[in-house]
Amino acid sequence: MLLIPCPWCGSRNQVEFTYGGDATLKRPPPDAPVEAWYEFVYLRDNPCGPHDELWLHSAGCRRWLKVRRDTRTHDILASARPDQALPGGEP
Amino acid sequence: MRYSIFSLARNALSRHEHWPLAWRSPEPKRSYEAIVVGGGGHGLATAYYLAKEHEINNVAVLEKGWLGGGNTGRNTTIVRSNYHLDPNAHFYEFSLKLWETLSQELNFNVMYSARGVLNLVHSPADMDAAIRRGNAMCLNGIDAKFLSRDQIAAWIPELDTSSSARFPIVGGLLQPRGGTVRHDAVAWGYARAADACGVDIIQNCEVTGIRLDGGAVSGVDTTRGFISTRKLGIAVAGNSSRLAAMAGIRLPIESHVLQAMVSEPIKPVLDTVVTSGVVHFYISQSDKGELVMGGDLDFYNSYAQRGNLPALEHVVAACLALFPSFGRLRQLRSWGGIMDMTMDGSPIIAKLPVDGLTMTGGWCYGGFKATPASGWLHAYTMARGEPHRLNAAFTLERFAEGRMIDESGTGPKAWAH
Amino acid sequence: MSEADPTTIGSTAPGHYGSASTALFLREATIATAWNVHGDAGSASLRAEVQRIARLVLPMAANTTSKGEGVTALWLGPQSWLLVAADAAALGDFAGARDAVNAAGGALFDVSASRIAYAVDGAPAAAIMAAGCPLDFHPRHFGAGQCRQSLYGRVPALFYRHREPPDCTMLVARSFAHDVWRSLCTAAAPCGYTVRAAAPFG
Amino acid sequence: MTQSHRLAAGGIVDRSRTLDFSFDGAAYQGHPGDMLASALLANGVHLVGRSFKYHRPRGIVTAGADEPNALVQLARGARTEPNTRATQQELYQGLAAASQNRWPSLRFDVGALNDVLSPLFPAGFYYKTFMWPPGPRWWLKYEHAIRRAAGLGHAPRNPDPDHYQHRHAHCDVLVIGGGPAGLAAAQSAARCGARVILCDENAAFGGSVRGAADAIDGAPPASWIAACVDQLAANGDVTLLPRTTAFGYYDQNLVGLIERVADHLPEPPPFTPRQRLWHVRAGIVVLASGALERGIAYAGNDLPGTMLAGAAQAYVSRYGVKPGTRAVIFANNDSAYGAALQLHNAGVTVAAIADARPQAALFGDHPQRARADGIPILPGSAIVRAHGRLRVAGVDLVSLGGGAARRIDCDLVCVSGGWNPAVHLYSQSRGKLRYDDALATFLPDVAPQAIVAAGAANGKFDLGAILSDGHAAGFVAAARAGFAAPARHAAPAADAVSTGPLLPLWSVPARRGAKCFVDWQNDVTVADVALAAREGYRSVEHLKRYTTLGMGTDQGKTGNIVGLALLAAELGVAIPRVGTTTFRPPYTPVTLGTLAGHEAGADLEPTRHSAMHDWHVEHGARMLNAGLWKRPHSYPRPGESEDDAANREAKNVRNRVGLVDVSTLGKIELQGRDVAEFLNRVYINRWDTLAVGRCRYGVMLRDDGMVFDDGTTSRLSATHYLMTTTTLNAVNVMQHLEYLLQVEWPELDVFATSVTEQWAAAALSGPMARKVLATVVSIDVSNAAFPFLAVGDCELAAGKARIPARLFRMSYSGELAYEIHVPVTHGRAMWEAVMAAGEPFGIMAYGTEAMSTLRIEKGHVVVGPEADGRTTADDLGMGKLVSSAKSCIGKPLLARPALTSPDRWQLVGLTAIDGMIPRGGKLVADPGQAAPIPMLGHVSSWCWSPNLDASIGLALLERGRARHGETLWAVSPLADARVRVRVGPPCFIDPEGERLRV
Ligand SMILES: Cc1cc2nc3c(=O)[nH]c(=O)nc-3n(C[C@H](O)[C@H](O)[C@H](O)COP(=O)(O)OP(=O)(O)OC[C@H]3O[C@@H](n4cnc5c(N)ncnc54)[C@H](O)[C@@H]3O)c2cc1C
Ligand SMILES: NC(=O)c1ccc[n+]([C@@H]2O[C@H](COP(=O)([O-])OP(=O)(O)OC[C@H]3O[C@@H](n4cnc5c(N)ncnc54)[C@H](O)[C@@H]3O)[C@@H](O)[C@H]2O)c1
Ligand SMILES: Cc1cc2nc3c(=O)[nH]c(=O)nc-3n(C[C@H](O)[C@H](O)[C@H](O)COP(=O)(O)O)c2cc1C
Ligand SMILES: [Zn+2]
Repeated sequence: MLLIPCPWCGSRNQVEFTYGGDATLKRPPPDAPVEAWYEFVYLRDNPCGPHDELWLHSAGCRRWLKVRRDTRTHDILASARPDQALPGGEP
Repeated sequence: MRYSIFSLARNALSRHEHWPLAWRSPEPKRSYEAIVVGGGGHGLATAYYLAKEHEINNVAVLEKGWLGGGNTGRNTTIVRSNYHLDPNAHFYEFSLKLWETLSQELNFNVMYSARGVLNLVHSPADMDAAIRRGNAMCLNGIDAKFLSRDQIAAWIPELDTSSSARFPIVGGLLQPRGGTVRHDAVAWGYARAADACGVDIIQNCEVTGIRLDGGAVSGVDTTRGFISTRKLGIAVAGNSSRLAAMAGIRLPIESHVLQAMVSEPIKPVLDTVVTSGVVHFYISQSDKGELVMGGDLDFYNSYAQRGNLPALEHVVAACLALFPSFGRLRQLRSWGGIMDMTMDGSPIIAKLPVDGLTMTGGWCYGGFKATPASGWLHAYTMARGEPHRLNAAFTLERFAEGRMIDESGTGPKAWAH
Repeated sequence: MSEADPTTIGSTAPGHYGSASTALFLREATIATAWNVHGDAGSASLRAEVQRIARLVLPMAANTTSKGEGVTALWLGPQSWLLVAADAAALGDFAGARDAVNAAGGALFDVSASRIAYAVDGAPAAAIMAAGCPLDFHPRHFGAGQCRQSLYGRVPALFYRHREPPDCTMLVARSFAHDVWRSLCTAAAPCGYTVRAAAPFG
Repeated sequence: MTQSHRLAAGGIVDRSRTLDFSFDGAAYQGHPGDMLASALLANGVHLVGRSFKYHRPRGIVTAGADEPNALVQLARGARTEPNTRATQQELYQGLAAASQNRWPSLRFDVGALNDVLSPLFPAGFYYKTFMWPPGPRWWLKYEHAIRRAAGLGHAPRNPDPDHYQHRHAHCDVLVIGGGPAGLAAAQSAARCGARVILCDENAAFGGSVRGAADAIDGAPPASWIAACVDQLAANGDVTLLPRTTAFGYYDQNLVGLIERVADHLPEPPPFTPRQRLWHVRAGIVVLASGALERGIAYAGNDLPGTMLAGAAQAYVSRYGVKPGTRAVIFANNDSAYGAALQLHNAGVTVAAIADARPQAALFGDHPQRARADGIPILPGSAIVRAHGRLRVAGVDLVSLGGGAARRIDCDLVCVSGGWNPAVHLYSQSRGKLRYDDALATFLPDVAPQAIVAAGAANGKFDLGAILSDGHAAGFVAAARAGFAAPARHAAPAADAVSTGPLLPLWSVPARRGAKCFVDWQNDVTVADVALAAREGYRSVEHLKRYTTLGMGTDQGKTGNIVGLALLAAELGVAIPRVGTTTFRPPYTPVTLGTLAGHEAGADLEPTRHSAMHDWHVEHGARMLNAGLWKRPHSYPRPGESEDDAANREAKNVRNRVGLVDVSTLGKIELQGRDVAEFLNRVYINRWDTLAVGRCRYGVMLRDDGMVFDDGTTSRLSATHYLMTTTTLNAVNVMQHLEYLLQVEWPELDVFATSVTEQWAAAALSGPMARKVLATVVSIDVSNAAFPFLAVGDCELAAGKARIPARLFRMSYSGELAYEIHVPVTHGRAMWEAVMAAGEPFGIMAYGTEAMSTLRIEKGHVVVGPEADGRTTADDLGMGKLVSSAKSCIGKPLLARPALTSPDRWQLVGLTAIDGMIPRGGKLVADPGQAAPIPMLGHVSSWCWSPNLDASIGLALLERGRARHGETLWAVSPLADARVRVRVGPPCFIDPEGERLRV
């Protein structure tokens, strides 16, 4: 059972959180070409290894956070506020 | 040697010392006309139908581990074709038809057990949707029946059909021809049959790179060296994204862990497959006597083939909500598999935007039942360089074009399908 | 009788339930007013405005609380606090306060009726909490004056310790109250518990 | 009946009390402290079951979790339970057990025919046959017979009467296993001040030294154990959990424990859960789970009376039971000599110790002592075959150097093939194992999670070494959890014992056709392993699946390593090359009840009640699920059907007035300078034009352009808005908004909070609505003062009380209507006040069914049936709402070709021409064709309209808007129904909306 370090509340049990998927996606501007939107909405790197992802601390502080987690092992490598970079930058 | 009761009896006399290898373990050749990556059911079936239907026998299946060790060897074995949307209905029905004769086709008993798949319905809204789907099945020529709560109660007395249940059962949609198939037998049966057609099945051979030459496939790098080919088919389930990335392609797929479990073996208590979309649960009893059950994903990207307790506990809670008498049975083993979850919940069986490259994947929870049809259509697409009518809709381009095949209507949230 | 009798375990009427021992006490802690403040913790004008309205300093550290006259402020998140008063007079008129907080760049939501609070006290309190909640209730980790949000069973819950452990108060959304109370009681039944009459929060 | 094999003294059983129990109907006695297995052995009972496949007679093999054979059905009425390990089931007064997988009786089992026919049933035989005649129907028949022969015990048929609990726990150090290593580890970790949890699957701590004769710190182990346990129990930061098995090791050191709270009793005491599941989040884990003994495969090694040597020793020392009278020991290591000595001292004749090792290896202390005690030792020899039918009667011994077999009579065979550390949880933690040649087993190597192994689990088999290993592990663990060691404490000490080396031996060659068992439970033999290898099932995972080796309830605790060693030999590779199969949870099987815990039956999910819930129930409402909520479907009167009730209610709304509980709608308040801009971005329509005191309907899309949710948003003040969402999407919309505000557009000055729980809400609709309302609210509700889409605060009179309320003039029914919101605590008072005020006007409460009828009559779409996740706003006839003046979520991808195609399915209304529109109907042009019949669309919602006296529906239809006026068929093959329907616009009543604006 994952133990997720909320940047605000501290480490908490996975059951307090809701998964939000890939955190590296950049929302295109509204007038971006439809291809850019297609990529944003549908395509994923889906890495086997460190994955930067969003979680909502839904039963806690109700903040979204970024978590870097290894998808091979479920080891949690770092977490950060959404506006902060995870240590070491993008994977 | 053909398998039959006679060969079994003959071999019994010689203490089973003369059974041949079910498949060879050849060294990889330097080049093949076609290569299939992934020695699961889909890859092996692809290779078999390439040889059988399209006379392409110079084929290798490359498997990074042991054949059948992926999702083929770890799923809950349910087969059915009870879909609402036309492309899915036609595709899965084609698959079910292939299952019906597969043991004879492969001369390997895959134990297709047409014991029925019953989807429980728990509310009036649920009932509307189930009947709509059942009607679509009938109009598509697929068997379907609607059972009332009383009929279900009489048939499966262990089910809690009372109105005090948290999600009371109000009826159920039954596909009588649905059922189960012995998972391992599918991998082994296809492997043996493909091997007999001359296909080289190469285990412990991981594909680590795809080489392109002028926008077309020229071969693969593997842990056992470079192997050249001009036709490369990917059938690696949860690893689809990794293989596609080797050819520079991003997919609308995320890999997620799905757990399943078995109880200790008991004498027969459940003669059909029971599923419930509302409590996210499905169960059947294997021929050995274990109750085989599963439910929802763990809901985070994973390649780990292992999950965590919350998802499992919820599966069990759902089980006991439906079957209150199972509380004293015990879980014997639980495990996980890596699902290739697409953004609309339907598969991709198609040419990829690199010449000579195709894939069959994006199976989400449900690719085991697709195995024969997926292999058949993937082989067709590889051999002919174009899709068959039955997989024409399962393209990669459908997302860009807005032609999603979204059975649950969940939208582009891979893990929610 | 081996089964918890469903008609008594889960009753809200004062009295003793479950096994014979009397080490655990449950009651409702009544709330008159609860306002949810949102805003930038760094904003001096927001803090000042809240101080004016609630006569307390908002707790800035995660999982902590602060107290004023008849009002308790609980940290809910980096931009969110809950002001709780047992007496309606402790906090004044909502619309005026909201406008003032809005003017200071924050937000104020009236959630007075949203949550019900249950106070749990007695030696087994931590074990009863641990039956449903994944938090660590050890006094080293969750002391007096601290609060945390988590779950009880599957229901979101806010836990608060007014005093030294074992005391603990749990706030849950009202629509779940019936269910949560019943599961608290079921968890408490093996050790026996006494339901006391409702008393004000604090 | 006397306990024929009970020793006069020794062990941890309480001879002062006897317990009555029965097995297969025969009455026996045992003592407190006994396991069912020890009590059976005390009565001379070895034959306890039949094997899975060949139905061979089987006895008790082990004394613990590794038991493959002694599985019984506990018969306790609804508390019956299959496959219980007799070796771990504590005896209680009145326990009734029965053997399994036999018919008609254990001694005479017809299924044993399988054993005779076994040449036809090698591993995987079923893959090779049962394929004729072709067609699925035949396999179903074969399968029917196969299934009845398979399986072990019987599932209970009645609901489980017990309840189960979960418990979360946190500790610095979790010690798994309370043997000498675990106790020493717990003690040293606790001394450092760490919070410690110590669990052991047994009722008493002490592990394998319970009842043993060795000395710890110069005293009998029992007194050391007692002192240790007392000391730990006195420490407030130590939790001792006996009868508790660590079954699963998950991520970030979450370990699942199962505590058998009441399984040692006939039934749980009042209020007490039967079992409890602990979720322990441990700083670090000390795995002191000991070691499990393994067998050696030889012909007939499964005859009852055959045991692992350590088990025989345990029955003597722990339970004071003599498992036989004349024993032969077969071993390849020193540990079995301990068993031999113990048996000898207990008065069992040890006829011989057949030791596979040469004389030169037998220099250890125990072999020397055995020799001194006059026990015959046969170095370099092995059992080749056991004789007997339902119990071993003798064995044939051979010298491994060659020569003739020699028969020795015996009623007990004790085997030791060596020991395997119980590394299951280490491996589950993702720890790597390494193969140790000297011990011929896999040992813990390195682990990425915080876990250390100690004692026998760490490959230490000498008591002194085990104690110091445990002691040190406790300090190491505490230190890694951040607790400094106090002044050094000495480890508990035991006398050093010298031991000779082990000689790996997995099987003894047998005559062709003789069965040498590797996996007792699943009847996997040495020949099966060879067959798998021969046929190409050469990965250890293929071996497992082809032969079912290790797939039984014991998960191969005794046999797996033998199987993989034999496979290695077949393939001519080293054992580590073959490797182990994957260790998975649970360590021993866990009841489903415990995994579910409190979330059983009606508590599967929590239930949400609105403030008016009790009123609805009191007034005869039939309650239905809506997400987690319960909502009234309708309020049938005595003698009235639900449908009739709903029709009556719907008609009453159109003709008079009705009240419906809409508290479950999601409500989100938004405050801040940028709310209008934010709404512009999340809704398809415009919001910067909404005035204070007004509300507006809005539609949200997902990023892919499909309709996500709809509802109204009101402007309460310049900076304060209230959004409503559908009941089912309330949580999703809130998360979506929070995501956008926190991740995508943090620059927007908007704060959002859910107030669903704050407000109870009711919709009052019908031509009389204003009249009713006017009598209870404090403000002027005339059309002029409070026009359509107005919002305002007011007070509502409920008896003498004045309730603060918020009023909205909006309509879902299409009638003149208001929504009244009051704080939840006043919900019921408000409801009752409005019902009372409405009485003179003929008010009726109405439920969701009438609400649905009313909205279908009006052609309002619902998320689910119409907005089914595949429809765009345009499909639903709301294309015009999509503002061209701005962008919004989902708009960019609407430009994709398939979303603008004229062939899309569009919302239409249907009216039945003859008959009733069938539920879930599909729309076809010609129902008479042969399948597959092309489907043009489907009925999304349908009802009998009591106001139109017609069967109507909404539908999604290909090119629907171009088909108004056409006639199609709505068909339901499931119901054998087909009806002609006329296609038209979706709104059936008052399309201009005059009634709601009056
Ligand atoms: C718990 C669970 C329950 C399920 N239940 C059902 C069910 O009831 N019904 C149903 O229809 N479906 C079910 N499924 C889904 C189904 O199992 C899969 O969709 C299906 O088995 C996929 O088959 P496959 O051959 O594509 O993949 P796999 O069997 O996974 O085969 C892919 C193979 O590719 C290999 N591979 C990967 N990468 C490489 C590489 N780089 N080089 C070489 N080889 C590689 C893998 O080792 C693997 O053996 C379930 C899945 C799981 C996990
Ligand atoms: N002579 C030999 O070769 C040999 C071999 C093995 C063991 N031994 C003896 O065994 C003892 C080893 O001491 P130890 O403390 O390492 O082991 P132990 O066997 O004494 O204690 C381990 C304890 O852990 C329990 N346990 C195992 N898995 C568990 C789980 N998952 N959850 C809960 N409990 C679990 C066991 O029931 C047991 O009580 C010594 O007395 C040693 O002499 C000797
Ligand atoms: C349908 C099915 C039935 C199974 N039955 C058993 C069983 O009876 N006993 C058992 O130990 N494992 C059983 N398993 C689980 C396997 O042992 C194994 O856990 C699973 O195939 C995943 O492989 P892995 O655990 O080696 O990763 C079963 C698996 C499936 C898919
Ligand atoms: Zn948080």
